[in-house]
Amino acid sequence: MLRSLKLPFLSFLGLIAVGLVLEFGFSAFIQITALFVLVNMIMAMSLNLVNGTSGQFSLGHAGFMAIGAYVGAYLSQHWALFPEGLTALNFFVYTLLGGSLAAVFGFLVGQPSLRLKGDYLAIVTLGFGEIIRVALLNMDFLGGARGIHGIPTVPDGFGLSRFMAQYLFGSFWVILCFFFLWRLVHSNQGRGFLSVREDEIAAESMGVNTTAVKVRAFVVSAFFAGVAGVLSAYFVRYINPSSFGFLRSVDAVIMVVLGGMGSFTGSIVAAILITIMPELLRTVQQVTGVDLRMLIYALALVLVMILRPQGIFGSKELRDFWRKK
Amino acid sequence: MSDVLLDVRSITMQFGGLKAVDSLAFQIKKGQLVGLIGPNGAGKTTAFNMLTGVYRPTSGDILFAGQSMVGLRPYQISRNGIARTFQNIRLFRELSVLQNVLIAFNQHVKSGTWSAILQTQSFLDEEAELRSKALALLKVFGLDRKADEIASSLPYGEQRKLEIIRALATKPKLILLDEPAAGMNHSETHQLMETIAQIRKDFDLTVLLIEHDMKLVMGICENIIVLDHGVKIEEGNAQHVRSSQKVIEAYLGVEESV
Amino acid sequence: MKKLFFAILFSLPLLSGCTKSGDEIRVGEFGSLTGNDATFGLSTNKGIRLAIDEVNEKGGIKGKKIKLITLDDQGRDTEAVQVVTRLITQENVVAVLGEVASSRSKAAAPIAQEYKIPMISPSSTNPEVTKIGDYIFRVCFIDPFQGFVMAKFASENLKVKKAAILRDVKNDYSVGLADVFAADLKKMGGEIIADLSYQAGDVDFKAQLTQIRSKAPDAIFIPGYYTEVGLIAQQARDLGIKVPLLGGDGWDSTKLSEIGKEAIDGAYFSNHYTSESTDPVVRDFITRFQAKYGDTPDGLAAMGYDAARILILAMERAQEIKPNLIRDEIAKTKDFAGATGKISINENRDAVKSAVVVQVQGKSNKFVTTIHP
Amino acid sequence: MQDFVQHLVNGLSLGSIYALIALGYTMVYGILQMINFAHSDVYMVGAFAAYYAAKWLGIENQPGLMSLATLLVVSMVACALLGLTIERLAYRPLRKAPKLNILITAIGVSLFLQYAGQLVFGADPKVFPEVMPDITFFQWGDLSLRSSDFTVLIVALLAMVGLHFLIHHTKIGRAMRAVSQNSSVAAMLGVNPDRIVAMTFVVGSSLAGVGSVLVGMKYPKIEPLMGMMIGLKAFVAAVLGGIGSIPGAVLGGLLMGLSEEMVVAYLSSTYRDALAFGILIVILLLKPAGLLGRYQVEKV
Repeated sequence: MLRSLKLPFLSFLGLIAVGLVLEFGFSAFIQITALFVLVNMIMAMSLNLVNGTSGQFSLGHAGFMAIGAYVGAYLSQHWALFPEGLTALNFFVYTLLGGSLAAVFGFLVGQPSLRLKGDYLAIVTLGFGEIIRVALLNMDFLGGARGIHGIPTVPDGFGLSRFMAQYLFGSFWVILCFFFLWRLVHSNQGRGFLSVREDEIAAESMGVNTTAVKVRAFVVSAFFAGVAGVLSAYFVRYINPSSFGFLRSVDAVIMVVLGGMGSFTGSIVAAILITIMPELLRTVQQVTGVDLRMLIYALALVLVMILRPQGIFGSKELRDFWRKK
Repeated sequence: MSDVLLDVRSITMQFGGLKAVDSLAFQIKKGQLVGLIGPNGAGKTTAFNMLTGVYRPTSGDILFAGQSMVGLRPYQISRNGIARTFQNIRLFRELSVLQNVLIAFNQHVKSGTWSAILQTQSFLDEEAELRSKALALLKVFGLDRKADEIASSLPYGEQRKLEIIRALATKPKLILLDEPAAGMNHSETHQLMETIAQIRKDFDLTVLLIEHDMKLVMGICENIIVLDHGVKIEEGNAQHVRSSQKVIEAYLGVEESV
Repeated sequence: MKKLFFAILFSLPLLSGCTKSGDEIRVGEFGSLTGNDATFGLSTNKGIRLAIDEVNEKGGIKGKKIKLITLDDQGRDTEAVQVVTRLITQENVVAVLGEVASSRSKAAAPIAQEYKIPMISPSSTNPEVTKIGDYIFRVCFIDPFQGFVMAKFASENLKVKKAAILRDVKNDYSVGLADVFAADLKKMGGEIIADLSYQAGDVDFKAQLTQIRSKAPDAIFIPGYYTEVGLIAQQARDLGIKVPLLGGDGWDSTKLSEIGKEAIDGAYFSNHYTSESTDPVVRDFITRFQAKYGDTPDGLAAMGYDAARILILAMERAQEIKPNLIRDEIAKTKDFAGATGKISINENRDAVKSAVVVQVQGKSNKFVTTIHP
Repeated sequence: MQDFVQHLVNGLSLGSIYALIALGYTMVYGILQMINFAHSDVYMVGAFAAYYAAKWLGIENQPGLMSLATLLVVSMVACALLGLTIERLAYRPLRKAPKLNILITAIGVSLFLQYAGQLVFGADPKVFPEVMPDITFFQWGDLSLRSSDFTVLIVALLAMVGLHFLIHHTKIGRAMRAVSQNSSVAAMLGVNPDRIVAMTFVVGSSLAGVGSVLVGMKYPKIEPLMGMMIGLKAFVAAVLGGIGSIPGAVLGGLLMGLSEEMVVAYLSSTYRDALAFGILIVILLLKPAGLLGRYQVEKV
């Protein structure tokens, strides 16, 4: 039990070290970018479980994110489980609940995956994302188009700056997400996901309940997408339905594809790249005068698909490169 | 009749106006090696698909160890103890040889999700045990040295073998082999047939074998069922089938048309 | 491998951060230069650039040129947060101009407030925006005022009893304005007999309009942007709807009549000024804008211009170019004669200015009446 | 009653636009089994091509058949060329790749066109030239029927018949069907699959060109992102009718238009956009092949 926490704990320490460097060596802009990197890491890893490991296809992940974000935002303004002094704990509860509601929707969206494959499923999930967005636009108690602003954020304290508090909170969930998914995928459950991706009919005849496996993939994935949503609500501190549009889902897909379908470390690296690349490209913009970032982004997507369709890592993980060397 | 393992009661499969299999009935006793033969398009694979739950028979019933299998999903049937291979190999192509076998073990795994997430001792022990079991099984077929290779990189004959190993790994009572010798030359086929006879003994199995070349099965099958146009035209031992006029006609008819 | 990425991540922004220098005044602008709202962001940007270029041509402020750093937020909230943080902590700007959309202003304002950098929004009309803190200003109307103006105009000048609303549900500006209009008209004894919605980007509104037609209202209030209103007007006319169409300052663009053609003629909307205006400031602005860009400014460009002008004047008045001093001077703005009318900043840091109601007549808008706050 | 008929006309008129664009999706899907996500952006480029052509030729204010024909040709040629280019550069290298890679590429191409459009054409909306005078030819009380409501419908039906003829009764159509069934076998029979696929894109994209001019006439506001929503809905319409089925696309389009109209008329305008996707999900769950399509079961 304790031993099983060793690696996560060490990784957490590693992230804390990075956080300290950011805290003392870098501007708030780099810091907020780092926070978004954390959110996108969770987003990419969670989508990877569906699109990469299980071979399903979701183009509506922003919808799960939206659900998480709205739950997290709404609860933090209206409800507290723990009294003053322990407010930080409340945020863990909100995040869990946000993820859970997203997981419920993941269960619902998982149902079509039982009957549909490939691009049909992609379109259905896209439709789901749009439905969520339109529904949120029409919900007055959630602010409609006005969104929710002034969302509280993870409280600082114990000598931590606000950035550090947010960063630690985010890192906690990143570690949780990574190790949860990693261990899930490297267990018999994970082999179930893989078998569904490779050949559903063969998987069924080997005794794999493909229905359950697919729904489970969607539920787990939606949970973490919801968590990513909650985190983004606490980091941006303002949400509205348009924040979770189609492009947000595409972002996540791009991260998974770029990192390599099925590679979790690949997703992480891609999340870092995709989050900071647009910021780096701003420097280009200052030279050219026009904003070419999205153009480059779109072009990169097509080129990756043509030149290296398996993504940076393919289905390999970072440690596989290690071993070879 | 307690030694009847599989009791197929008049199953029919209708696709639109076409009856692919028509009122097929037969029994397989425990421990038997049975051949299902017939010319191409006779309905052999359709029959397999009904037995394994891929198709639901339009009518009729399938009893396995006394229980009805009709309406169960393929994975449930697999868990009841029927395993199969596929005519057009269906391995998990991008996974390693070892993983292919491990997936087949899945239905017998005891550890739950949470023990995997928490990496409990029992989970780690079970994983290690599964791994050594899988390697042992691969060793029987001499594939243990290729355990970490990607399944699709194996030569054709070994892919066929791996499919059989994978089916065995589900610990079946009955194994259905769909043209296991397809694409093999004569000596390979011969070797394979011997292996099949061998595993039947070693794993205490009942085997149902599809083959469209009847000469192959004659040597090893105790009972042979002949299908033509979805209908059972003959059943019996090799001697009996070989001399049956109907069987000769069915095969000759096909050869003429080819 | 990871380390390499981090190395790249950190080195580039640092490089750009090094360019900071003492002989220029750095002013930041954030807006949607690409994405769904790009057309509004680009208009605003033109107005702002005009104002900055003008002052630089005259030698800048206190001998220093203004360097405008414009960053694109793609119309996304998260980007807005990132971009404003970048402007403030990386580019070291002394003030921020932006955004058009209230949503993104609301996302970004807390950051400006936290770092005590004054931020002026040219056209975010949602009341909440400036409530975020004492460093947040705006130069446009707020929804309650503009909604009141049109309700008053409808009820008093047009004698409207029964009105229909067609709102853009995707746009908080439109939703806010519609809510206020509905509430105020009811207070004035009117009635809302239909309240329907569309989403920005739609092209077909006949379903809603047919529905509205069946209720036979005296007027239809459409508080959206010109991009859709032109089409709405045309389709309303196709359906034989002849009652007046009413709108807000989002209508202000020459594109309105180009798209709507004669169908939009006779419609009324509230605005900051009219292009008919004889006010030399306004005339001057329009001439210079046309000279620079070759097209007629729309309302957003004019407000971008005014926001930048108010900031420039505040910097000129300030003892030193320091964010807190600039803030104080912006707050003192009184009777500034801008392209969008006479602006004073009140204690809520909102612009107090009178609204005009104009009537669309071909390419020009005819002045109808002025309504004071 | 008048209102109901009016809603009916509105719905058909809107639906015919969906139908016209859906034909392009279904055409490419039928032959290649790929969702050409960029189709709606090709349509956008077609509209701008016509816009600039009209400006350049000075016929923006000369409504008439001549102008209409000119702009249709310009737009069709522009779209066909663009479609060809996209196929050649982006899709052909992926002919053998997994479906999802192709879908992702298509999304990439779509984003590329949208953002390139914003840079090249500018983000502000442009006013489409008046090509044909729009007349009210029937008036009964409140009910008014306009020519533009029916032009698109008629063109969509003509295109449907034309495509059906092309695919089922011409040599090239036979080759297309052969490629769609099995491209390697088709190649052995002397059909050049690359050429056929290119042809498919030419035809599909020209349809987008026709659509763009007709829609431009009806809704004279064009902008770089104009294809996004209408494209998605047209795609849903194609799926609804049974993707790959030519009459299905038209049926699906009309049904989509009608149901959107009726939702606004008799339920609520706020959920109009959710409706399209709601229908999609329900249809796919109940009848994955769509109304007129055939669903292929994987062979074991």
